[in-house]
Amino acid sequence: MIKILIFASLREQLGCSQLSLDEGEYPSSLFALKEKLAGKGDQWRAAMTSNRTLVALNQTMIRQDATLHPGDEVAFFPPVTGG
Amino acid sequence: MIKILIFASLREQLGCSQLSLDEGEYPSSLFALKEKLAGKGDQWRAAMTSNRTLVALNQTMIRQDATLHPGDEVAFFPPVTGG
Amino acid sequence: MEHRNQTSTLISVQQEDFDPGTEYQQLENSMSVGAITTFTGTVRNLNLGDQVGGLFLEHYPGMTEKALQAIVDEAQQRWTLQAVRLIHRIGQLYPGDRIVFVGVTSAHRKEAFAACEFIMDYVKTRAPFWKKETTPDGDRWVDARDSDQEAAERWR
Amino acid sequence: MEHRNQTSTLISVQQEDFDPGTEYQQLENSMSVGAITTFTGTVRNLNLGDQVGGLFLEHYPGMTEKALQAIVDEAQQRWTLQAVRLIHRIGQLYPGDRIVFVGVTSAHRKEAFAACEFIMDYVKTRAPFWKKETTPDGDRWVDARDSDQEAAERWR
Repeated sequence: MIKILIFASLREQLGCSQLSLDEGEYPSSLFALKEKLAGKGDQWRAAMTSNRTLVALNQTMIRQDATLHPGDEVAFFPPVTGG
Repeated sequence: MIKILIFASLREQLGCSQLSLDEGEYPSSLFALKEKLAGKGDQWRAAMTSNRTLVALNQTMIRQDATLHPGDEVAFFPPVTGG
Repeated sequence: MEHRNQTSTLISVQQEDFDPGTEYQQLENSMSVGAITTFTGTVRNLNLGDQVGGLFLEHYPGMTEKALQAIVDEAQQRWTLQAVRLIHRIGQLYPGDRIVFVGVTSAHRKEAFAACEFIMDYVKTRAPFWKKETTPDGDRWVDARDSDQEAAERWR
Repeated sequence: MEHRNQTSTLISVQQEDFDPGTEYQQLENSMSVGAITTFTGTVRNLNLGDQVGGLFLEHYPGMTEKALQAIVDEAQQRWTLQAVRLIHRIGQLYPGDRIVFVGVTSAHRKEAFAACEFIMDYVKTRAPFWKKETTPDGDRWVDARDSDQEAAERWR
């Protein structure tokens, strides 16, 4: 199983803050996961293809592709605005 | 009369912290004053010709020449080291 | 790098307010310093011309501390620092409230200034916090600023 | 420039110690801010490898305040600042003692950082203070550093 978290404006746009995908339900790579999620509808497609959407794998921001393993936590969020 | 002040290491080198020059004793310009003071001896010549020696006229640092007027305060000092 | 072991670091993500005077005192006590630089960010009541009534700071629990630690680690690799203190508040805040505090001590002022500004620039662009403002026209998410991105990029 | 009238400025040259926490509080109270940057310089006990037992800060009374005011004025012309606080101590100081404090508040952090560092760089090169150190080998005047000159020159 992998856990997917969504934050801030992206969470509101997608109407979803968290979802889990069981073994077999998620692809082997991060980029493939984005493609899969993009298939969930127009809003999801916009979010997953936007170059503004940031990705964190296991709580570290990542830009390149990566292999997914059971227990991974993937997060999607808009540009940060703290400080 | 003009007042001449000397600070820090320069004061110690010259063995002088302050001197006054009466009307007629001082020339009409700052650069001429430096030349006059340089004539007071080797230490004074070294101090007045060194490009490390800073000059303030009436409590404002100055690099160019200036006309001297009665009541002026001229200060000579080494590079500052506060802060 | 040996100096990294000597650096005292404290990072907090908290809803509670903090006292900059106390934080300052602890920085000063932490070691025999030379230069102490602090930055405090507070909620302004005007943003892009609208009156801001309040601010909600959402964050990504778990990643937040990790991201802040990575930023402080990088600062310690770049400069020789004695102590670093970083506090970031979360939750509901109001105009005038403190949001963030960065304190850095170093033997030299140039390093203290650079590290403090670097940490702020990276917090602004790499730590998972999001501001939602309350305005007379309703709530709105604060947009990320290009100027923050540019500020962060000059450290590369 | 209209904003200059709104800037609150306080400059002190004094033998007495100061409390950075109190100074910080007054900066924060001074106006509705956004960014507060402070710098505090303290006496290090090592300079160029020798143990420093103490430090005497000579200054040029009369010119000192004028020079500091000119530095703060220039900072206010360059950046939009809300408040500036500058304290410089004189006389006999010991390792760990505070020497100088600069506090700047502004709506934006970039301006607060720049103005604070600018003021320090200019104090280091344009304000008439001279340090004489006490070391095991006797007293000696501290030499001006090229790095301070270079730091000041980058603001031209």
